[in-house]
Amino acid sequence: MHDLQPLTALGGTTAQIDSFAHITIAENDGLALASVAARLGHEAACHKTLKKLLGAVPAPGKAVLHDPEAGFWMGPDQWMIGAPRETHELLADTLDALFGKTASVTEQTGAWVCFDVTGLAMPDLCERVCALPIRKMAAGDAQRTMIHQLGCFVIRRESADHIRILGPRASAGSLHHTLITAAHAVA
Amino acid sequence: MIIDHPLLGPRDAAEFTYMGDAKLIDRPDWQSDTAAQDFYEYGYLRDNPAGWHEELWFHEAGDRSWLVVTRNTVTHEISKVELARDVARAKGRSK
Amino acid sequence: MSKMRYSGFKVIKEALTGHKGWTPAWRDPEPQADYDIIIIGGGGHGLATAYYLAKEFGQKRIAVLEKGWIGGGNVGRNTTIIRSNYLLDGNEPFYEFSLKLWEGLEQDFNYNAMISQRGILNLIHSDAQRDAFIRRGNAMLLNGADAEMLTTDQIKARYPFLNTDDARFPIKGGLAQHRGGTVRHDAVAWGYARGADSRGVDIIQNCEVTGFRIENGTCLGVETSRGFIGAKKIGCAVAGSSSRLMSKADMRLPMESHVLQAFVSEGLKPVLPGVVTFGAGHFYVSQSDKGGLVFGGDLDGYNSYAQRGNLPTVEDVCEGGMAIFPAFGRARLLRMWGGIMDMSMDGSPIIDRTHIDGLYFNGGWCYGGFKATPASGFCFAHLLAKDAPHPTATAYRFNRFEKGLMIDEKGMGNQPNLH
Amino acid sequence: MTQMNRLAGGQIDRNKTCKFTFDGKAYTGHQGDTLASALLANGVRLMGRSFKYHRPRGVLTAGSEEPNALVELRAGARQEPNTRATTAELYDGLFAKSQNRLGSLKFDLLAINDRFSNFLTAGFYYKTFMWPAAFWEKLYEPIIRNAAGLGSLSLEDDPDVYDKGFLHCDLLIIGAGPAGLMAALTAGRAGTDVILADEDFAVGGRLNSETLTIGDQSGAAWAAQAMTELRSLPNVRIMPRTTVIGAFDHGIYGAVERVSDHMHTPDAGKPRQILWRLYAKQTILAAGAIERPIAFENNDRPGIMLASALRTYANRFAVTADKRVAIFTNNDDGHRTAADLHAKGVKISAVVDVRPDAPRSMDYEVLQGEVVDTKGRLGLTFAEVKQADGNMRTLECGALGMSGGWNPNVHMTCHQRGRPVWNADIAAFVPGADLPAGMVVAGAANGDLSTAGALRGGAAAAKQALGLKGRLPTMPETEDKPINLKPFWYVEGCSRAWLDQQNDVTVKDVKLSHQEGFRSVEHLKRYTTLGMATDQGKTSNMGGLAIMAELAGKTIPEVGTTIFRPPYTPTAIGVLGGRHRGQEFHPKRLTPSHRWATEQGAIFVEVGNWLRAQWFPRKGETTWRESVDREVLATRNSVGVCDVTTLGKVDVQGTDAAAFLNKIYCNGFALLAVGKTRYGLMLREDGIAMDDGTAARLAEDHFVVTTTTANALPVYRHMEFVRQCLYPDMDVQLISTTEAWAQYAVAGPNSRNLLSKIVDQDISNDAFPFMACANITICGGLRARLFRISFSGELAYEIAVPTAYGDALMRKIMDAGAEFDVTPYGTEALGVMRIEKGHAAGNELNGTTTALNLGMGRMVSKKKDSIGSTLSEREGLNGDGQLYQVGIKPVDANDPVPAGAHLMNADGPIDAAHDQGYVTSACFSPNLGHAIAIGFLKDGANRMGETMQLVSPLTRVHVDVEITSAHFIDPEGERLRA
Repeated sequence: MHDLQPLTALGGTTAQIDSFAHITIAENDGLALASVAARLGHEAACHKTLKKLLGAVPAPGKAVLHDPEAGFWMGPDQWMIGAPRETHELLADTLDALFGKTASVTEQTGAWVCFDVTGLAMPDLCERVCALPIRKMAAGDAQRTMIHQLGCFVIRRESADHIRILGPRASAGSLHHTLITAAHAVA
Repeated sequence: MIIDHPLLGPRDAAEFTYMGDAKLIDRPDWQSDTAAQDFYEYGYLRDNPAGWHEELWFHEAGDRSWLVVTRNTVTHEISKVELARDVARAKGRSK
Repeated sequence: MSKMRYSGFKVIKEALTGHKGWTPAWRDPEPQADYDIIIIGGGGHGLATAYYLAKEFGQKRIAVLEKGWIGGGNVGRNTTIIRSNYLLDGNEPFYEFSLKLWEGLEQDFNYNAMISQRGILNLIHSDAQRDAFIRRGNAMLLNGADAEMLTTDQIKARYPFLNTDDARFPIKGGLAQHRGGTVRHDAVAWGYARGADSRGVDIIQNCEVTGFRIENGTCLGVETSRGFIGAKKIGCAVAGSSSRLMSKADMRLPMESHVLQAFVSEGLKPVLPGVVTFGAGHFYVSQSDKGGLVFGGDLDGYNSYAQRGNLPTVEDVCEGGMAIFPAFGRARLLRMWGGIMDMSMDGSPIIDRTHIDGLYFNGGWCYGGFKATPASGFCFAHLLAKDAPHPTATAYRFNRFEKGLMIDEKGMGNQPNLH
Repeated sequence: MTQMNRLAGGQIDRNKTCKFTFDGKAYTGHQGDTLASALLANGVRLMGRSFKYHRPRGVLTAGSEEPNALVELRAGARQEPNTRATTAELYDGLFAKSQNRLGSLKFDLLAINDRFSNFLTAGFYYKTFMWPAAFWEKLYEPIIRNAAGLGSLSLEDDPDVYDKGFLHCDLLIIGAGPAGLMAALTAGRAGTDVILADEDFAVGGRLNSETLTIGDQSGAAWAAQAMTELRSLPNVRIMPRTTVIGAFDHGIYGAVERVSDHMHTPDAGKPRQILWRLYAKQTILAAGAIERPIAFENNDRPGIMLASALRTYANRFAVTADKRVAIFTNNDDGHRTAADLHAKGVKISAVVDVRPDAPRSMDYEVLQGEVVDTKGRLGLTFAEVKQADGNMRTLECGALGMSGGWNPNVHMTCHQRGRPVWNADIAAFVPGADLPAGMVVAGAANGDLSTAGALRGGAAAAKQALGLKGRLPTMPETEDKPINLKPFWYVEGCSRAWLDQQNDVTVKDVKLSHQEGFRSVEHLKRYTTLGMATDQGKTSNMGGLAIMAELAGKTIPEVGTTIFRPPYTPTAIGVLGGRHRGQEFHPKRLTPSHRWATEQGAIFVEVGNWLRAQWFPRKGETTWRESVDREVLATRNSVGVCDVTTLGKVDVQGTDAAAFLNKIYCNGFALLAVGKTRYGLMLREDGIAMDDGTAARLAEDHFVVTTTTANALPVYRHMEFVRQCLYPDMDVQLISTTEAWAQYAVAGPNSRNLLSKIVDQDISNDAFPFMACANITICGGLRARLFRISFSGELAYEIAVPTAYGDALMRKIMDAGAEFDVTPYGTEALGVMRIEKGHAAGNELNGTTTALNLGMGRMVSKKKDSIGSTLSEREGLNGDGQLYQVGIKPVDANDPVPAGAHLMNADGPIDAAHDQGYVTSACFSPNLGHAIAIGFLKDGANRMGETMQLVSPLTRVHVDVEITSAHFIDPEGERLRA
């Protein structure tokens, strides 16, 4: 086993948590991610495997909040699958074997920073950073949108005051700064 | 502006990147005798109508779909939005 | 037609005699049955063309047809900047010729257009950008224009309130053209109109061209909202409406029409001595003599014939402004408007004959049209009068795209909204 | 004596007193006051100076349409020019100065302009200042510029922050007057998601300014009650202090919420203002109406204002502008002002009414006639009245209310180029048919000037907008009278009668404009500047139009209006910029080795939002050149490492992946073996080079494509276009993996020795030859990718690991490389080495160069179709004399060869006509010991060895150079394959 120590997207050795009145912004460093794109002509088979994996095929704009693997729709015939890193470090390889020639699988773990934003003022914060109709979103809604000029996925989790934001990892610092200043403004 | 994405519903046009006339889907045949002329017209001449215009928008900050949007260039009204891939297939494009 | 000369003495005399002596700046004539030359489009370029046809090329029986009121197009809705800081051989001599015409214009047409050579400064934010600007500055000097490379300190001295402290894209210098500047845009249209009218040109407003009468390859005249008008030669100079107009002659143009927004703030005491353009965002600004900050940025980016834009572009432009001038935060935006740009496929204009005899075309100015007004009019007049392109406009041909002779200053290729 | 003009009643909080200063003098007012009402309460009528003649100015209105009472509010960096005293909420400690004056407000030296007004008529400047030519900029213009302008900026950075936000609603209601409130109640009770926005800090609109009753309570009380109910509804969001500034496409509205402007300074972390982007399915415009003045001689003195404003000050703010007030009206509304003021104990000098059938009053004198002139240098003292019977009367008064009728606030109905239509009953423009999609107009904004009409209109509009069926509920009893207006625009024979009080446009100017042929409404506006003031003509346009119509023998609708444009009221540039300022202008992208590089003291450079290490200075190094030279030599002599994560990476998979690459690259990829990498040149469809990079074939159906850092996004977009729009049936899937992998270049003769200590596989030359690629593991098990590619021209590899491990891998490489003195190098050294090898980069791929120009003409395969291949064959892009990439070195090794310099023939003339080419990239080569460069030269392929002049007049360089091959080092490429 190798001895290389990973860093979190914010550049720390442990995930960062910031708390405000009615808002908590927590860096989530525990996700393994891989994208799955159906091969042309194998869409049905790919859907079948997805259903087996997640219990359902995530529809456009939706996520399937399933354990241990969860997934959301990225684009036509393309999904992002996520799972806990400690148990699924090699998620991409596993999925590659699972889907075989019915899908193209690409490791995405390193590409994203993930923040869990929770608290009563979460909707107010969202209204200051992105154009999503946050108060109309239901659990399992997963939309890609712009936050501080960055293309981010925003997923409404089970709890009504909880969203998960996936943003481009290299800009984790800028995205974090945006969320923090917005939290200050609404908290 | 708001573009009613066929899969995702209404989205702010700010999430999209604009390219131009959807006729850019009709890429000429490189082996035709008139290829040189065809590619010149394909590459450079535009109808540029004052009125309804079928045009290509890329959902850059969204699902990365290319869309064909039918929009009125005088009023900005949008009457139809389709996935460009479907339009391309309907126009007979394949491999 | 008015032969009245304007002067300080005239103003004083009229002031003392109740301003009874002022006459209309131009006549309001009925269209005649036919003309030697018809110019379609009563904007800056059309009026300038008519003016130079009459004044420089001895042409008679000229009419300008305008569908609305003269000066109502882009000449009346731009950010009033003049400059000749171009890179490519096809462009720089033309724009330098234009700048020289600006320099003598007011005396030439006896109208104060408030031409103000307060200088234009292009900020530099990266080494690659500096390399490109050095190449450009050299091209300008080699073409006989003026250019100077300024250090950050020199720039600070002139614009102490530029953001040089915590800028995301630090300012690393700037390319200055001191002969660049601004002009009172409406006055350009009015000055040319008055000058043309006084030389016998019929300026016919509220006269929309609805079609061309073309018989076996020759254009005989135009159908208008006020009837048919014949002409030996017809020159089209309608900018954003070019595709619409030329489609009536069954022509498809290498052009798209796009909306460009412009903005003006409330009046402020003088803060900006010259014109400044941001090199790492979309923002350029100057201050008018009335005190308004006149600024603009990028196209909205989609084909449009609506003279209005949308909010994202407004925000993008103001973000650029705040990035370099954080002191402007408490100035207020007073008015925003949109103009329709005739965006060509390589970002450069066309002044050329069409394949139809007697039908000539001037367009594709993108958002460089205002500063080009004098040279555009002069060169178009030259083409119409002599049937040969003016020496500074030889590259502005229709066939350059077919031949692969594009004049692409920005290197963006055949996508008009990127120029 | 303090607050000498304060009356009884009103909606101010007399328990909360606010101290404030205006032009250095201390005053007091109350919470609920505006700066204007507080100044009037203290007997201050003179508040500003006009733009051109510097005439004394007082308040004209009580709202955001105010053209006169503009002040510089706050001090220091927060100084805010042109702030309307009529909307500035009073707070304790408020500090304001008058503006646009030379000297004091009372003795403005520039008031001299007024004496010369006869010379300074409309457009006078177009006719003079032309001789001598040079004088315009040197003399005339500076004088004009300093006299012009209104307030001044502090020129300090704005210390406040601004937010942006996004809200969605089913129904947006603009304006919370009677119509807006009734609409909100109707829609709110129906359960609709409603946003109710009003620019005022008090909700209720005119109801707060009137004494009328609704049902059994006062209008203001009814408004308060409505608010209470609306606040109780969870589906209604009430936004006071929020101005909707524009109606944009498809139901998007911009709105500015003034969060902190009523406070001394914003609370920590809180914004001063918020720009809201409102997404509304339906919109009700209930923006009310604005009263219009009447033009008569000297109608601009402080104390002369709109009658409705006098009423607002009296009823809402408990203030009168003076103890003696006269009214000049052409409708019943003027009388309402007189009645209200009289009831509050103000002396009404007289009501002057132009109508023969004017209502009479027991309480004050009503004269039939016209006000023909006024007196009072810094404030109104007397009004001259010419009665219908011809008799003259002089009225003593310190305030005069003008009531010329009402203009519905159609502004927002025209933002999408809709045109209003004329309504003769109220002699005003009302909204036309071509409204922005989804907009309904209600109340006074729709020409319904009575309170009952507003209530009915609001309810009806809500039902219409929401498609609710059924009859309207019965409305409470309230005022429902027509205003019985007799159109009257200006007093016969007047000349210096102001239409635009800020820009000093008088009736005389409009006549001159017509006389000189500027008769179209747009010409009138541009020639006289009528309506171009900060109120966008809200109080001035109609008078001008009416006069122009009369002069031109047309009707007012024939003359038409100018176009209303956003914003509805002037909007701080700061709030439109939001948080995107300073370091936050654009997001930053940090490389996986950023933290480590910072520890090394690296200097960073910006590339496409990435911060890349530019060089790594070491102790004792005094110039960047020293560091860069060291990094280059160390790499070429032993081994160097460089973070190349920023290069774009696209994962291309599918059975048609190779066929797809054949389309996007001009060279072939079908035959590339698995485990191999190939350089690819991508053309735009117009045949010009777009980008270059490598494609590594990891499997039959799996490639990893790299792009340049700057072009990652456009190239990905282009690839998706080709995939979705041109070849929709290709089995190929794309996804960006740029940030998924940390990738480092390890270059130099010792690179293999170094990496052998880290990777788990055999990477000997035989096992892993030049251009090989593979999925591998390192350090005993971490998945990684290895490519044997080289930008530096040395034996080199690029190694990639999942981003989270990037920092660790860099440290590991530095440890393992210690014995070889491994040297981190930045983008500068990278640049030097690629120039030494003649590799094209951004400066060469500048969007105008072809494969031929780049010396890669033969790469464009004629055997297949690829994007750009056909148009690249155009004559202008081929044949003799084309630019060709060459190397350039100085004849004298000490000379520079700067980028941006132009090439001229030896002994030939130096001008544009004889330009031979230019330098794109230049550097000092520590290996060769002199400057080198690459650039483009006409017919360059055939001019090797030629001596030329290199000139950069801009930077004063002129040297002799020799044209060489661009491959300065190891032209045969032996090091690569070692």
